Amino acid sequence: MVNPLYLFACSLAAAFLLPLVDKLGRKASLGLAYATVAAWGAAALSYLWALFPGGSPTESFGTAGFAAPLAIMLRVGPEEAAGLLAVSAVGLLSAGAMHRSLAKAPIGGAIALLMALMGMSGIILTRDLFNLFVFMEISSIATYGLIAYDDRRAALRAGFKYMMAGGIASALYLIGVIYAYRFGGQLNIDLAARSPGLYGAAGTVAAFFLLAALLIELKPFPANGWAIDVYQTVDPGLSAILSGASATALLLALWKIMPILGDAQLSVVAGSGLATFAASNLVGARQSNARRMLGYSSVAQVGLVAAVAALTRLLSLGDDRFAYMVAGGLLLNHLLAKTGLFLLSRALGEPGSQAGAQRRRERALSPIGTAIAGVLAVGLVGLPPFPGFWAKWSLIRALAGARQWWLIVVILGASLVEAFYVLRWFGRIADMRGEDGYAGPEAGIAGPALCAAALAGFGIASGLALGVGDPLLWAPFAALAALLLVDRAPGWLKSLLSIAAVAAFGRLAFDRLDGLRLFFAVMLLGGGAMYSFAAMYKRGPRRGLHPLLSAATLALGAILVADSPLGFFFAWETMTLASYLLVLRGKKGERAALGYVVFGLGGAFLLMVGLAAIPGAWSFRPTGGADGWPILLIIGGLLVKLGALGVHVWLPGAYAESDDDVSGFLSSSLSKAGVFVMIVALAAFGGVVPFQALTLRALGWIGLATALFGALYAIYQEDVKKTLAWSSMGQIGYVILALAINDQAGWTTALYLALNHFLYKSMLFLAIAGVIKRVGTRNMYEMGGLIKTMPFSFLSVLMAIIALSGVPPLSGFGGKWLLYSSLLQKGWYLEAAVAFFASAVAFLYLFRLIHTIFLGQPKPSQSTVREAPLALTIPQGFLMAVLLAASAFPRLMLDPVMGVVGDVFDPILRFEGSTLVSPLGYWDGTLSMIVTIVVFALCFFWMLANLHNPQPVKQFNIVYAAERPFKPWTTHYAWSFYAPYEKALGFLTRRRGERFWEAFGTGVDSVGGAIRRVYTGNGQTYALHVVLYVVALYLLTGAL
Amino acid sequence: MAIDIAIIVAGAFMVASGIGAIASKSLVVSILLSGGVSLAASVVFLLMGAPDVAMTEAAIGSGLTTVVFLYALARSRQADDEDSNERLEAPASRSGGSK
Amino acid sequence: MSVMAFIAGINPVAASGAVLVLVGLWGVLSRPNLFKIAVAFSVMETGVNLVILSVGYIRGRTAPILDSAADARSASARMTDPVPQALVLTAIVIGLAVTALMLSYAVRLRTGGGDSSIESYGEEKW
Amino acid sequence: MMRKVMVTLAIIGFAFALLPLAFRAGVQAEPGALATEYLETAPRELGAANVVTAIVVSYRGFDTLGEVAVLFVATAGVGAMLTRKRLGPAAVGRRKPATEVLRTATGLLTGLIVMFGAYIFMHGHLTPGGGFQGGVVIATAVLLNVLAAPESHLAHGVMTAVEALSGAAYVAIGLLGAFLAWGFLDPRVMPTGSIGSLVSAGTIPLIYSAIGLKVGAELSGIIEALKGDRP
Amino acid sequence: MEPTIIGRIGYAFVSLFVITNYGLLLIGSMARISAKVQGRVGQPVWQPYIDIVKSSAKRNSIGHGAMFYLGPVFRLAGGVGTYMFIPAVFGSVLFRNFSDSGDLLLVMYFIFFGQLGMALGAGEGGHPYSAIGVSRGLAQMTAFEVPFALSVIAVAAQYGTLDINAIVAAQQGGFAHWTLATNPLAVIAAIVAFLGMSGHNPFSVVIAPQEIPIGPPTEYQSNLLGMLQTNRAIFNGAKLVLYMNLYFGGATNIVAMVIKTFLIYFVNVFVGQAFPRLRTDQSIRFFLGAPTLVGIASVIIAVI
Repeated sequence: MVNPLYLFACSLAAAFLLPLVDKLGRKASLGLAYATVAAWGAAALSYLWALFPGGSPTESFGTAGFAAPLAIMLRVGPEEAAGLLAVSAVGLLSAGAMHRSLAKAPIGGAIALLMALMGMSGIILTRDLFNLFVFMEISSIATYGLIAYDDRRAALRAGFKYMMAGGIASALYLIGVIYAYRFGGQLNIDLAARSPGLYGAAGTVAAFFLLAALLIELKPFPANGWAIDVYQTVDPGLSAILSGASATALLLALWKIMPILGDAQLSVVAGSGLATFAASNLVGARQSNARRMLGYSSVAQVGLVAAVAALTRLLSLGDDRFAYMVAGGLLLNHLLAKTGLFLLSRALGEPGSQAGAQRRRERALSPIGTAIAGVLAVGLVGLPPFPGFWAKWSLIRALAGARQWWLIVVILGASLVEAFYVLRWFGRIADMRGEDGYAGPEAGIAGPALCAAALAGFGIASGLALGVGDPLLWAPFAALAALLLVDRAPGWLKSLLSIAAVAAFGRLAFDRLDGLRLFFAVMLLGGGAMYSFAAMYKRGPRRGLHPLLSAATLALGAILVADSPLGFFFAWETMTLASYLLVLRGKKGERAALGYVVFGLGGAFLLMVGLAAIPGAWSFRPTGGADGWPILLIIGGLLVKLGALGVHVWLPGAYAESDDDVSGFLSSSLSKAGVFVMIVALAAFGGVVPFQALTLRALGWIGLATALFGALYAIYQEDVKKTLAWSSMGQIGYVILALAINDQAGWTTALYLALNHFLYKSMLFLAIAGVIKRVGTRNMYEMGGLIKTMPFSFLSVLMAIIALSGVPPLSGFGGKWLLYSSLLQKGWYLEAAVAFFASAVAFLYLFRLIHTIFLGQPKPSQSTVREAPLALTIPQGFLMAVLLAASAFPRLMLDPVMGVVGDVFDPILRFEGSTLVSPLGYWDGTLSMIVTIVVFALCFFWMLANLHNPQPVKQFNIVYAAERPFKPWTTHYAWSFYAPYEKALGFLTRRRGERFWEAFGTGVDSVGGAIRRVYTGNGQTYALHVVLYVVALYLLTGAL
Repeated sequence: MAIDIAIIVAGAFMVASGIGAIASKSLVVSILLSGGVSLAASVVFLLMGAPDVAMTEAAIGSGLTTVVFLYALARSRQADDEDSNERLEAPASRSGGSK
Repeated sequence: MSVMAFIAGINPVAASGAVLVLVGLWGVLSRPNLFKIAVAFSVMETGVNLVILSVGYIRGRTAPILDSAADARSASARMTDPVPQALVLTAIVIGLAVTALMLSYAVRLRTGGGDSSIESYGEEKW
Repeated sequence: MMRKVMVTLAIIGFAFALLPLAFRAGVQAEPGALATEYLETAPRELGAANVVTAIVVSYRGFDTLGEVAVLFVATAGVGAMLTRKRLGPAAVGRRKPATEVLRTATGLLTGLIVMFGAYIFMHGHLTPGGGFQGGVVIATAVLLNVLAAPESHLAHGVMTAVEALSGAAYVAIGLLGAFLAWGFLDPRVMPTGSIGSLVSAGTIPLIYSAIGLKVGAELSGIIEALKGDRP
Repeated sequence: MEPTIIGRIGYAFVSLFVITNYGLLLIGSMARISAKVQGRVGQPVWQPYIDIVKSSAKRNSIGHGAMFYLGPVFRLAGGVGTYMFIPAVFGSVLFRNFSDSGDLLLVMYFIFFGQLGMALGAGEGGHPYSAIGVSRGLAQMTAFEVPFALSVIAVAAQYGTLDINAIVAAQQGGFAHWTLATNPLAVIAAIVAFLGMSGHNPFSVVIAPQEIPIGPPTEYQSNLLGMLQTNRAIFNGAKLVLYMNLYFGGATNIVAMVIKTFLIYFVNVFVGQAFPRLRTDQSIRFFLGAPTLVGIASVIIAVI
C-alpha cells in the first residue's frame, strides 16, 4: 500500500505551489489541483483493491519514522479506504461542477478546494486525537474559504454563522483533547482507548467534550441552523462536498472515537442522531427552496447514520461488518444521492430566497435530467434497488431482533416524511417537463449521472451481497433499463417488446408458480401484457410509459416468485416504485403520485416491520410458533396498499390521474398484488393472529366499510375515472371482506371476486380509455349518446356493469352468491346486509356510468367520433369472451380456485354437476344462463313479432308538453345525477378520510413549522443553540 | 507557590480585561484589551516554563492578532465612509475575478 | 489545612483559562457586533490555550529545553510536560488563521453594504 | 430578555461542565509516561535541545505541516476575499503620510528585524522560538513597511514565490526524511550532531527555516490583504 | 317423478300463463277496488287486457335506437325470469318452474335484471324525465333493499337455508309455523320494503303519475309499452309469490296461492293509500330508519 503520507505531501506541495503554477495559466493550476484529488482517489482504489480480495490486513503508518505513542499514526483499513474514495470522488465531481467558477475566482478557491478535500482525507486517516483536530481545522478553514470563493453574498452571511459554530466546536474539541491526554495519558486513539484513566469520572467528561465537538460538526438538531444556511446558499458543488465528503469524514471520525465512549455517551449519540433525523425531516417538509430542503435532508441522513453507528455498538446489533453494511450503506446512499442532487440543483437555476418567486425561476429539466433526478430522489428515500433500501431493511431487521420498536417507529416515521418532501420536489421537477420536448441533456449533467449510475451499481451490489440473487427479482430493472434504451422507438415496437418480456418472464417463472401463484400470474402478468398491448392505442412513442409498465408488470411477477421475506419486500417496493412513476407520468399526476407513494411507502414500512419481526420463511404454508402481532402489521400494511377505508385517500387520485390505460393496469392488475400477499400472509400466519376471531371480524368490517364507502363515493363523481377509481376501492373491499371470512367458502369467494374484478374492471377501463381518447374529456356530463358512435365500447361497458353489479346470469352474480353464502354460513348476518346495501349502491354509479356516457342526448361535437382504436377493442373482445365463458360455465373459474383453497381449508362448497352447493343453498350457473337466454330470446321475438312499422326519429324528437328541446346540454340529464341521494345520504361521504389525513398532515406540518422556529436566521442564536445543545447533552449523559 | 500567586494575579488581570473587552462599547478598546489578555497569557506561559509558547502567544496572539483586528476595523470603517455606489450593486454580480 | 490543600489542588492556569473561555463564550453569545464576536472568539481561544497548557503545568519544573548535552538524563526529571506546549503552539497559529478569516468575512459583509450587527444577516431562515 | 436568560443558562451550564473538569484535573506532580518518553528520547535520538521543537517539527511534525497548511489556506482565503478591487481600495489619498522618523527608522530596521526573525527560527531547536515566532517577526518588518509607506506595494510576486517555494521546500525536506531516513518528516536525514550546537538535530533547523519563511510570507500576505490594495 | 326437459318447458309455459293472467286480473281488480273505496266507478277489471291489446296493435312505433328496443325486452325477460326462478306452489311439479337454477339469492339479484334493462332502454330514449325517474328509482331501490335484505337474512338465518323450497317446507304445519308468526318483525320490514319495491304510495315518486308522465317509460309506446304492461303483471305476481313463500307459509295449491297473494297485495296497497307521497330523499331516509331497525331486530330474533 502506498504510504498515505506521500499523498499528503503531494497535496500540500501542490497546494503550496499552486499560486506559482497559476502564473502559467489557470488551466495548469486547476489541472494540478484536480490531478491531486484524482491521485487520492486512485490511491483509495488501490487500498480497497489490496484490502478486500486478499484480505490484506489494516495497515498503519507513523510519521517521522516513529511509532504510536510518540508519532502520529495514520491507519488504512477498509472504512478508511472507502471513505477516502468517497471524499475524492465527491471532490472530483464537485470540482467538475465548480470548474467555471473556480476558473473565474482567485486561485484561493482552488487551493481551498484542494485543502478541504485533503483535510477530510486526513480526518479519515489519522488515529491521533490532536491531529484529528488539525485536519478538522484544515477542512473547516478551507471550507470557510470555499464558501466565500465565488463571492455570493448570501454565502458570506451563512459562512459567518458557520464559523461561529465551528469556533465553538473547536474550542470544545481542544478542551476534550487536552483532558483526554491528561487522564488517558495518550493522544493516540487506540492507545487511549486502552487507558483506564479515560473511563474514570473525569476522563468520561473529557471524552464527552471530544464527542460534543464532533457531534456539533455533524450538525445535530437543533444546533444546525448555520449548516442549513450554508447548504442553501453556497455553490451547490460545495454543498455536495459538505454533505457528502465532509459528512463521511466526520462520521468516520465519530466512528473512530466510539471505542472511548461509554454507553451513556453512545445513547446520547443515538438519541441525538435520531432526533436530528426526525426533526430535520419534519422541518424539511416545510421547505420550498430546493437547496435548503436538500440541506435538511442531508442533516437528517447524517443524523441517522450516526445513530445507526452508535446503536450498532450500544445494542450489539452486529459486528463491524454489520455497521459497514448498514451505516455504510446508508451513508453511501446519502452521499451519492445528495451529491448528485446538489449538483443537479445547479441545472435548476438559482432559487430565489422567497418561496413564491422560486418556482418560476426554476427551469425545467430535460428528460434525461429528469430521469437522473428521479434516480437520485428515489435512491435518497430508500426505494430499491439503491443501497439505502438494503441498508434500511437490514437495520429494521436488526432493530426488530433487538426489540427496539420505538426506534423503528421514529426511523420509519421520519423516513416517510423525508420521502414525502423529496418526492414532492421530484414530482414538481417532473411536472415541469415539456410535453415531448426532446431537449438535450443539460451541461454538467455528467456528475449527477455518474452519481446515479454509482447509486444503482452499489445498490445492485449490496442486494447481491444480501443474498438477493434471483435474476427474476431483478428482471423489472432489466426490463426498465432495456426499454429505456429504446425509448425513442415507436410505441408498437415497445409494446411488443414489453409483451415479449412478460412472456419470457412467465416462461422462466412458470416452474415456480404453484396453483395460487399461477392463478394470480394470470391477472398480474397477463394483465400487464394486456395493458402493454392496449398502450398502443395512443400514437407516438409515449416516452417512459412502456419501460415503467413493463417494470411494474415484472415486479408483480417477482412478487409471485419471491421466496424470502427480503426478496418479496424487494419486489414489493419495486412495484411501488414503478407504479409511482407511472402515476407521476400522468398529466396532472404530481399530487396524486405523491399521495400514492407516501401511502404506498407507509404501507410498505408496516409490512417491512411485520416481516422483520417474524422469523421464518415466506411461503404459502402455515408457520407456527411465531409471535402473532406482526401479522397485524402486515395486514395493516396491505390494507393501505389495498386502499381500505381510512387509508384510501391516495386511491382516487392515483387511479384517476394516471394515463387512462395505466389506471386500468393499476386498478385491475396491480391491486391484486395486495390480495395475493394478504392470502399468503393469512395462510402462513393466520393461525397465530392474536384474538383471531375478533381480528378477522374487524378486518371484515374494514373490508365492508371500504366496499360501502367506495360505492357511495363513486356515485357522486362527475369524472368518469374517479368513478371507476372509487368503484375499484369498493370492489377490493369485498375481497377483503371475503378473505376475512377465513374459510374455504370465503377464500373461494375472494379469489373469484378478485378474478372477476380483474375482468370487468379491465373492460371498463379499456372502454373508458377509448371514450376519453375520442371525446377528449373525463367529465361524464360532457358526454352522452355515444352508443350510436361507439357501440362496441357500449357493449363492453354493458357487460362489465352487469357483471360488476352482480346481476345474473353473468359471472358477477357468482361472486355475490358466493359472498352472501359464505357470510351467512359464517353467521355474519349484519355484514351480509351491509354488503347487500353496498352492492345496491354500486348499482347507482354503474347506471350513471353507462347512462351519462352512452345514452341520453349526444353532443353535436361528438356526433362524429369513431369507435375506440383496435388496441383497446381487441383486449375488450377477448375479455368479453372470457366473461361469457366464465358465466356460462362457472366451473371454468371456480375449479382452479377451489383447488387452490382446498389446500388450506376443509371444503364447505362443492360442485354437484354444474350446480354449486353450499350448506345453505345452491346455484346452477349454466342452467340459469340457459333460462335467461331462452326467456330473453322469447321476449325478443315477442317484441319483434309485434313491432309494427318502426320509425327511427331524430335526436330531439321526444315527448314534451309544449316545446321541443334543442340543446343536448339541457336535455341530457347527467350532472349531479343523484342529487336526491346526496341530499339524503350525502352526509356519509363528507371525505372524512381525506380530512383526517389532511389534519394529520397539517399536524405534522405544524410540528415541523414549530420546530423550524428554531431556525431564526440569527447566527448568534445558532451559536447559542450549539452551546445549549452541548449543555443538554452533558446533563443527559450525566443523567444516563 | 510564588509562581502560583503570580499566575493568579495574571489570571485575574486576564479575566478582568477579557470582561472589559467584551463589555466595552468601543471596538478599539475591545481589541486592545483582548491583546492585553493575550499578553498576560504569554506572561503566564513564561511563568509556567513554556517560553516557546510564551513567545508565540506574545507575537501572534497579542501582536499580530491585534494588528489584524485593527486593520480589519479600519477597512470596514472605510467602507462606511466611502461613497457607497458599490453597495447598490447587486451582491450576486460576480464580475470580479482576480484578473 | 484542608482549605489550603484545596487551593493547592486548584490549577490556577486551568482556572483562569476556563473562566476566560466562559467570558469569551459570553461575548460570542451576547454581542451582536461582528467584530466584537471575533474579539470574543479571540479571548475564548486564549482561554482554551491556557487550559491546554495548564495540563502541562508542573510546579517547580523548568522549560523542556536542555542547556547542554551533558545532563540529558537527569534533565528530563526537571522539565515540564512538553506535549501541551507543542499542541498549544499549533492551536495558537490555527487560532490566528480563524480570526483572520473571520475578520475578512466581517469586512466583506460590511463592505458589501451590510450592517455590523449579526442580527441583520438572518435572511436565510426557517 | 428571553435571550439573556438563555445565554445565562447556557453559560452556567457550560461552566457546570467545564469548571469541575478544570478543577478536578488539578496540578500534576509528574509528567505522564508519554511526556517522559518525549523528554528522554528527543535529545537522545534527534539531538534537539528544545524538546518542544523536536515534538513540533519531528514527532508531531505532521501537525505542524497541517498547521502551516491552515495558515496557508487562511491566507489564500483572506486574499481571495479581500483583494477584489471593487471592495473599495483603501482610500490612499486620505491616509495620512507616515512621519519622517518612521520612514527612516523603517529603512534602518527592516533588515535588522528580518535578520532577527531568521535567527529565531534557525535556533528553534536550541532555544525557545522557532518558525512561527520567526515568521511573525519577519511579518513585523513588513508591517513596519506598510505603516511607513501606506501607498507602497510589496513585491507581490516575490512574496508569492517565497511562500510557495518555502512551502515546497518544507514538504521536500519531509519527503527526504521518508526516502533517506525512516519516515516522512524524519529529521534524521542529516546527522543529529551534538546537542546544543547550531548544526544539530538533523533537518529540524532547515524545516524551521522553511516554516519561518513561509509563515512570514503568509502573515505578510494577510496584512497586505487586510490593508486592502493588493491588486 | 322427474319430468323430461320438454315437459318442464311445457310446465313452465303453463305456469307463466297462469301467473300472467292472474297478475293482470289482480291489477285490474285492485284498481277497481281502489276506485270503489275512493267513491269512483273505476275501470273494468279487464282493463289491463284492453291496454295491452291496444298498445300491441298500434300501427306505428317510434324508436330511439337499439337499446331503446331492447329495454322492454330486458324488462319482460327480467320479470319472467324472476318468476321462473321461484317455485310458485310448494310441492307442485307444474309450478316448480326452474327454481333449481339457484336459490333465493338468484331471485333477489335477478330482480335487477329487468330494472337495469329498463333503465338502459329509457336512457336511450333520451328523455330527461326518464333519466330523472331512473335516478329516483335507483336511489330509492338502494334504500328499500336494506330492510328487505335484512328480513331475507332473518329468514335465511331462521331456517338455516337459502333454498326457497326448503323455506316453504319449514313453514308447513299451520299458521304458527309461518314466518309471520315466528318472526313478525321480519315480515313488517319486508312489507314496508314491498311498498317501495312496487312503487306504491307513499313511495311513488319514481313513477310520479301527476308531474312526469310515468317516469322511466316516458318515451315508450306501442307494443313496447305493451310489453312493459305485461311485465308489470308478471313481475308483480312473481314478487307476491316470493313474499308468500318467504313469510306466509307458501302455498300447497293454486287456490291458496291466489288467496294469499291477493291478501298480501291488498294489504299493501291500502296501507300505502293512507300516506302522502314522499320525496326521494325522504323515502331513502325513511327506509334506512325505522324499517332498517326493525330488520336488524328481526335478524337478532332469528339468530336467538
